[in-house]
Amino acid sequence: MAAKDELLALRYRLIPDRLLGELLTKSWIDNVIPALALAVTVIIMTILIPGYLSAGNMADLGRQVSEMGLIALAMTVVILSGGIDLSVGSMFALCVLTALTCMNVAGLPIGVSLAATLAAGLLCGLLNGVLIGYLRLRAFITTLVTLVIFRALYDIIFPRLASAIVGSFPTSALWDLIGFGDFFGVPVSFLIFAVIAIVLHIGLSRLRPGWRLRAVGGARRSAYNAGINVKFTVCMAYVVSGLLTATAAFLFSARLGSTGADTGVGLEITVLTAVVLGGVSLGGGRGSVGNAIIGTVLVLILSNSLIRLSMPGSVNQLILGLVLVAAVLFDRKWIKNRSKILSKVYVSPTYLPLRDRPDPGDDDYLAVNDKLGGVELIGLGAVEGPEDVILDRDGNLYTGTRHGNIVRFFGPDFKRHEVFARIGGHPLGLAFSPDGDLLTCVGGMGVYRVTPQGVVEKVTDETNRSLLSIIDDSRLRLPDDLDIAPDGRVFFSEATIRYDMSEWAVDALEGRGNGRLICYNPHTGTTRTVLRNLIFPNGITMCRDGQSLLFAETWACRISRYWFDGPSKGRVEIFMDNLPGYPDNINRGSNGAYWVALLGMRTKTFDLAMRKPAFRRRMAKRIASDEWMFPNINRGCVLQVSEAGELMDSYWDKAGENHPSITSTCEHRGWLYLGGVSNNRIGRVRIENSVPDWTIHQDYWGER
Amino acid sequence: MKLGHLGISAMAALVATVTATATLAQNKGLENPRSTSFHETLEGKKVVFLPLSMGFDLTEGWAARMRAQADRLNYDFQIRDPAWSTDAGTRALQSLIGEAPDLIVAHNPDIQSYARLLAQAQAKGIKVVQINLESNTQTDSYVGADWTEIGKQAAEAVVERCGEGKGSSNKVAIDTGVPTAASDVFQLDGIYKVLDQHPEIEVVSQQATEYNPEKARSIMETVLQQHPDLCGAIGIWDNQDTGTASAIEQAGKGDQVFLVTSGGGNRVGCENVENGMFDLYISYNVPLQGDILNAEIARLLLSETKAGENKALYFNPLTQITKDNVNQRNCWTLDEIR
Amino acid sequence: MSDLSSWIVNMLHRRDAGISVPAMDGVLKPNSRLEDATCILNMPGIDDVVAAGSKLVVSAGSSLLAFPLPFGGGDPETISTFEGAISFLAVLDDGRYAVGVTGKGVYLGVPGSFTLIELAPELSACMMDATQVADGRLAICIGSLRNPANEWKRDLMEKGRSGCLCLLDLDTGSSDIVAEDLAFPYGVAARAEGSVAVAESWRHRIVAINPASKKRTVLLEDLPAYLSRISPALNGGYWLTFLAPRRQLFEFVLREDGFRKEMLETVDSEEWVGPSLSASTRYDHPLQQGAVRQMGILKPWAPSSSYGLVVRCDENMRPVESLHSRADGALHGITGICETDDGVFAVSRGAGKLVRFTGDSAGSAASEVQS
Amino acid sequence: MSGSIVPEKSSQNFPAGETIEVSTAKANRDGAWLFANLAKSQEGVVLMLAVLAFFGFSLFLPSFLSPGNLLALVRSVSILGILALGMAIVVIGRGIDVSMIATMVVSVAWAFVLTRGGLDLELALVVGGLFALATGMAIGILIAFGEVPPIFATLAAGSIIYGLGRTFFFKLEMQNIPPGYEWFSFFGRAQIFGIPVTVVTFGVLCVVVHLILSRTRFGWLTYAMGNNPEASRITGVPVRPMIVAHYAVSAIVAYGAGLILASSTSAINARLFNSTMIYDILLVVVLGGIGLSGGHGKVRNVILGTIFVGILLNGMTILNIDYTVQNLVKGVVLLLAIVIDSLINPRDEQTSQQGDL
Repeated sequence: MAAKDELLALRYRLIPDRLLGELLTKSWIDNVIPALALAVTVIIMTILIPGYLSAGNMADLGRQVSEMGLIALAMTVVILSGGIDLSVGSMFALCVLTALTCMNVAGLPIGVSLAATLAAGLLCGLLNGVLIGYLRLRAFITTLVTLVIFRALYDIIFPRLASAIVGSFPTSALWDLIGFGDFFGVPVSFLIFAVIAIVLHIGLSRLRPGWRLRAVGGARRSAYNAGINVKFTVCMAYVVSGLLTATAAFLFSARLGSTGADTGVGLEITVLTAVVLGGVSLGGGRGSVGNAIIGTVLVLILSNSLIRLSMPGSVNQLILGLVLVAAVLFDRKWIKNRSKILSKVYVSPTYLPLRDRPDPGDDDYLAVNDKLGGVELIGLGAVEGPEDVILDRDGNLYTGTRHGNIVRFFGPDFKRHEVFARIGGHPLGLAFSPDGDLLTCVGGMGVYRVTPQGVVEKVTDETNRSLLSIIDDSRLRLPDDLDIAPDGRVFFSEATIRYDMSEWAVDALEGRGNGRLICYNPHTGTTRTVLRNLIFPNGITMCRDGQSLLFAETWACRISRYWFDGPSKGRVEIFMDNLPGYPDNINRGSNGAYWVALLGMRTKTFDLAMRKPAFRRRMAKRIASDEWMFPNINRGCVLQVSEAGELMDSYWDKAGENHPSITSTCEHRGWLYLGGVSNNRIGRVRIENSVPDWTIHQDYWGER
Repeated sequence: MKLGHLGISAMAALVATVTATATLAQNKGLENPRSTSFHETLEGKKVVFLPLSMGFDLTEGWAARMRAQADRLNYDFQIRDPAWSTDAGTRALQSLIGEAPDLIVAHNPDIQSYARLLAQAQAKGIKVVQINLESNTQTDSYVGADWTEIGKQAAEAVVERCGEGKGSSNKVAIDTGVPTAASDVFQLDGIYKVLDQHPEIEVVSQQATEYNPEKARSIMETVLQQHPDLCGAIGIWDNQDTGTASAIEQAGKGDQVFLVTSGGGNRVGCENVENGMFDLYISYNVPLQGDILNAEIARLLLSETKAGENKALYFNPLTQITKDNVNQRNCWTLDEIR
Repeated sequence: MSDLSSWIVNMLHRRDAGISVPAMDGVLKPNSRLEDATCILNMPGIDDVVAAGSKLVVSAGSSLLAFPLPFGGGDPETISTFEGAISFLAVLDDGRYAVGVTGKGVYLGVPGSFTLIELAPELSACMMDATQVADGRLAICIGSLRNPANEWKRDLMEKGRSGCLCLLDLDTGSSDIVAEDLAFPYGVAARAEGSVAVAESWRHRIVAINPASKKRTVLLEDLPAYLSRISPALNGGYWLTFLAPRRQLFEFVLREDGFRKEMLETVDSEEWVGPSLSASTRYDHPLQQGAVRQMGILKPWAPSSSYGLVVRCDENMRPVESLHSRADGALHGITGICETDDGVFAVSRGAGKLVRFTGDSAGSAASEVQS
Repeated sequence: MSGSIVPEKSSQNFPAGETIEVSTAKANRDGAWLFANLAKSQEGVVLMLAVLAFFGFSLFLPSFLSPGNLLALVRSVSILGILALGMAIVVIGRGIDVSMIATMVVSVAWAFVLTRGGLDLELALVVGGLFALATGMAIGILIAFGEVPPIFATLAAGSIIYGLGRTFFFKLEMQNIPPGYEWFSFFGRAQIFGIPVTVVTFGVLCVVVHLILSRTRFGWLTYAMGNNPEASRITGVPVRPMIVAHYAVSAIVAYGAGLILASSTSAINARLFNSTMIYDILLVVVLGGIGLSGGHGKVRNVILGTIFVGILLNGMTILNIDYTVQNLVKGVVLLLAIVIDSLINPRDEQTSQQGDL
């Protein structure tokens, strides 16, 4: 049995199951598959074809990529706008014709020829753009017609110029440079392409026009309602497409210096294949320059290699067709099922052994009593989710609510209350700084400060990103409790980096060290993670030595002590272990004691489940989250603990009616105030054997 | 009995020994060093064929012949099939230059597209033979039809039929293939060289069909409706002109319109002559071309000269096939020449 | 892709992915009628109720109590006490009582004079319910041959299939078993054509068993809760009572053999995941996430481990009406019911209460009760 | 004399004849009302253009209105028309099939190859038909169950089918009718009551498809699917099998067209696949007024489109316009048609569907 558990522990320490789920949450995962496909193809080809990766070969590839890639980019832009451009092929032919006519026939300078070519592309694009953007014709049929028209134009003009074109060579060094030249083996045309691609990428992903384009493509109607000029945006997409095609045509003419009757025939299909293969999805909105390039390279490599392997052209066609089908099929199914898979695999429990729960029966301190049975209720129904409670020097009670406010109850009777500050997120941990500012951890937001005048300002909302984490753990997802060191440093816990406030409970199912301890240094203004892989670190409180703090790890049912200063700086040691319940906030109490709130009690069955990760994973996958087994957090309990970590007393709510869950405590002048994250009330109970006028303020900062 | 046996065997032994000694004494001829070097030099060479596309009689025919020789002299013979796409063709050629085989047999889609690349190839020391469709750059060798000649013959035949006072009219239609292809450029030149001497002949239509019979069909249909009295038609290639022919047949003008076409002399073409779809069929005899091609390949592979040093060309003879002389001899099928 | 993922799921888990429990809908649409029923007796341990002539007899612990009928309220009088827990209570055609006493057997007679028909210990350990069949014999449900009656939860968690139906000849005292391998037959009622309807609790269904031919036919299945007893309704139908609800988690744990076995070995039954008669007040009883108190209230639709449900079926065992006490209620774990001219009386063993309500079809008597 | 022939001939050949005639009659009576009525739809626009062109040509081109020419007119486009019928069914069901040409050439060419290989032509033709059917169904399944957008499924399918054929079925793209089966090519050139077989086939097929679309459950469901796939799926239309059926039908139609084509040109050329013919088919369909968004359109739209294209081509032919220029005109006219359509009933941002191309 023990050996078996050892193995289990080992397996869960070694195999990081959670990564799969975390990968799926990334947006770039979409591009991974095409990229992999590309890599595989290259590898296969390198094996099949000797000297495939030779510089010369790559240079050729570069030249071809630069031409077809530009057209692929053109297609991508249009598809992103929610349309499609079948006329690229004919457009391409026309532009080639223009370029060659200028260079070979008219013998114009290269600059002029370029301008002319671009102009031709612009005109064609503009035609499409106006028709589809402003007259709102259907993209498919319209570009189909323009395809026919442009092609007809080409067929009419080309024969008349053909002999003239093939008859003469232009003599322009620059022209030849574009056609054949290279810098250190990198073809000039490829450099041109690279520049354009980068510019376009920035434009699409970082600049307003790109965003508008995606918006229009993703949800035309919403974009329209959001006030985006849809007509203009769509029109521009086609114009850009025209220009890019023209550029490609110019490079092409420079390379071949000639054109055939079939120039650009069927190009639209090849390019479509490439783009879809790259992962640009039809219907618009999804896709990037990267996708387009990957797809292009893939298609080129495939077709080239197939010719190179002296396959019949028909086989070539066959394979490209199959690839296209596979790609689109995959694209569809992926978009459809990604979220499903994610939801199935994200929750990844791990092995968490707990010692047998101490039975309250045999420990007279722990024995179940009903001291909380007669709790006085404050603000019943007026507050929702008071996770933490705290009192100021004047005896006013503060608490955060799930509506995103900090509410102040006026002492001594706490009948009246007001909204002290509006934060926007659910305030959890609360602590007073020596100068009376109220610091709070806000779920999903970060650490905020509220001045006595109720002015809210951000303290910190990010920390240093750890290298090996797939999840971006630089943002604070669920800061939970905080406390302030004598030197003003703020130490706070982030319960988990894998789940948001709304689903914090799911972390219980995982039982992994997803949480961490973070320190904000006001002097340097920096925020640094000091301890990682803590199992739902929750409550924090400063020890009286001013060099260490106590923090609770909820699902591990233990409280540890961490030295952040002094001789044993950096040391972490267990302060209390194997608690009967799940510790939440820890606060100082009178007589040098500490109060530990247990938000729920351990149950043997759940402890057993914690030793069976596979069981929990299946549970998470197969049954509705409402039905998941859960620690009993309908029953709270408060422990009084000595400086040395011995149990001094316990406060139970026998029936669990009056004050179901307890997540925080605050002793003030002989009273113990209770908060509960899922409660609609604040509790207050007299403490026997306490110092009548003890307050946290004097305990922390001494008398004023 | 036994004795007899002995006798026989003894005699047999004797004969054997005698003959043996006799052969020993005989002259065993001389080893021919050229033959051996011929085989040795050719062995393991690499020849690549870059056609317009595989899958039609011409290219298949040449390929068959070339492969046959390659197998005989066991050198490596490969085909790169761009399937009618000039772009794919140029890409293939570009990668070939990188690959550097010993010899490339190029079949140009037009006289320009490959021109530069072929020059590059030769600069890199790859010998280049162009087959049937040449390009602007003259390379080590060109084997194929003399298109100007074909043009002349065709034109003369048509003039013969539709000239002054003959035929339904003097109207002639010309179906070209790809305007920039050698076949067109030079053939048209040939045609007009003749027609210019016969001003009465009126060319009513000259359109490009891109080797596509369906296109040829619709064009000819159109032309026939525009000029019901059309007298002659010159087609550039039999494959496309089946379309032209069927258009004529459908219009019921089979006898009126005199259709001249040219091709590789494939059986299919001959069938069309037999059933009267083609009136004159100028064949440039693919098997023959194949053989000449082979000779050239062998010559170039053997010769010490650098690629592009001296340029040869050979226009193979043409046969005019009509209903009268159509027969097995001047027609071929793939299976025969394999 | 979906096929792929489902294939993976299948590879990872031997059994099918989805676990579902029939929804309470249609006739079983939740209401609070049971919760609102008037409580007429508050007595822990109360288990079964029958109408015997002019008496409404209730069994609680080891004693029988009785109200006079027609029901006039007030406190019941204890009419007799047995040495051992009463496991069932039935009234014969001749007016005699048949009282099952755990560990002993069946006591026959009228209050004051009872005679014991001894039963084999394995039989008498887990008698659940009984009724007299056409040939005068007494059909007794033996919930399980492996676990005693108070260990029903263990029997469920062990996927108990050891229950049986035995016919007791009241004159000779000879008993013979007509049906075996039943999954905890909790309730039994005689049917018109001579067979008996048996509530097979762990299989959430009702089967008709013909004592003569031993032929079984399923009358009603896929119930959303674990059945307890069955008793005839006045208008020819039947009243079904339910012990506890089915939950996805319970079904899941029932499939998870490894976890379940270890739980049975190492954990006290009170802390098990599984159905219970009443909402546990213990701090160490496991919870389901949906049952966490939010803002001080437990939502009525929370996945609680206990539930109160009574269903009336027509003579063909088709449900026609239902009464509920939901997660936020207290009247859970219904184990006994009987319909009389002045209302329907139901026993909530979980709450230790006897309540009275009127069914939709109750006649004139019902309206009197309302007044 | 020629004037009297028009209606009679047209009504005989293609049902659309009446439409034209009637509408022209109306036109004479009350042009304004007619315009108001017709201008509501692209169909009306095209119809008017067609009528205009028809009368324009018959007025200014003496040889236009001769019966022979009119026959040639229809004949020249009837293959296109047949293919367009197949396409129409798919398009109405909110699909598109750009693989028709591939199916057509490959299945027919294969049949010929089989025959040259010794099989009876009849048998070979059956095999070819089965192949066509198989491809159609395969495409349908890919679209219906694989949920691949039709345009891509068929695009890819096209090159797959062609690649298959060229690789495994036949080496030569050009496939003559095997010798010894003259009846086959004869059939293509034959005439029934002086009407070419192709035209007759087109006419018959028009009637059949019309009946299917307007009289059968299959037809009604097709319209339902085209109008609103989701709704029809929810209301229990067997959407997936229907889709498969659609593509099967279009494949078979393509095969038939291929046979007629082959028999009339006495050969089939696989390179048709690389031609722009498929675009022409789409043009005919759209020109006739069958929106690519599916759900509406009738056989008469196909006929209209076909005839219109026919009239244009024929007229231009007589005007002695180059083949290439004719393509240009064709394109421009179609463009005009859809532009006018969009001007008459513009699409609104709020009502336009997302992602329909």
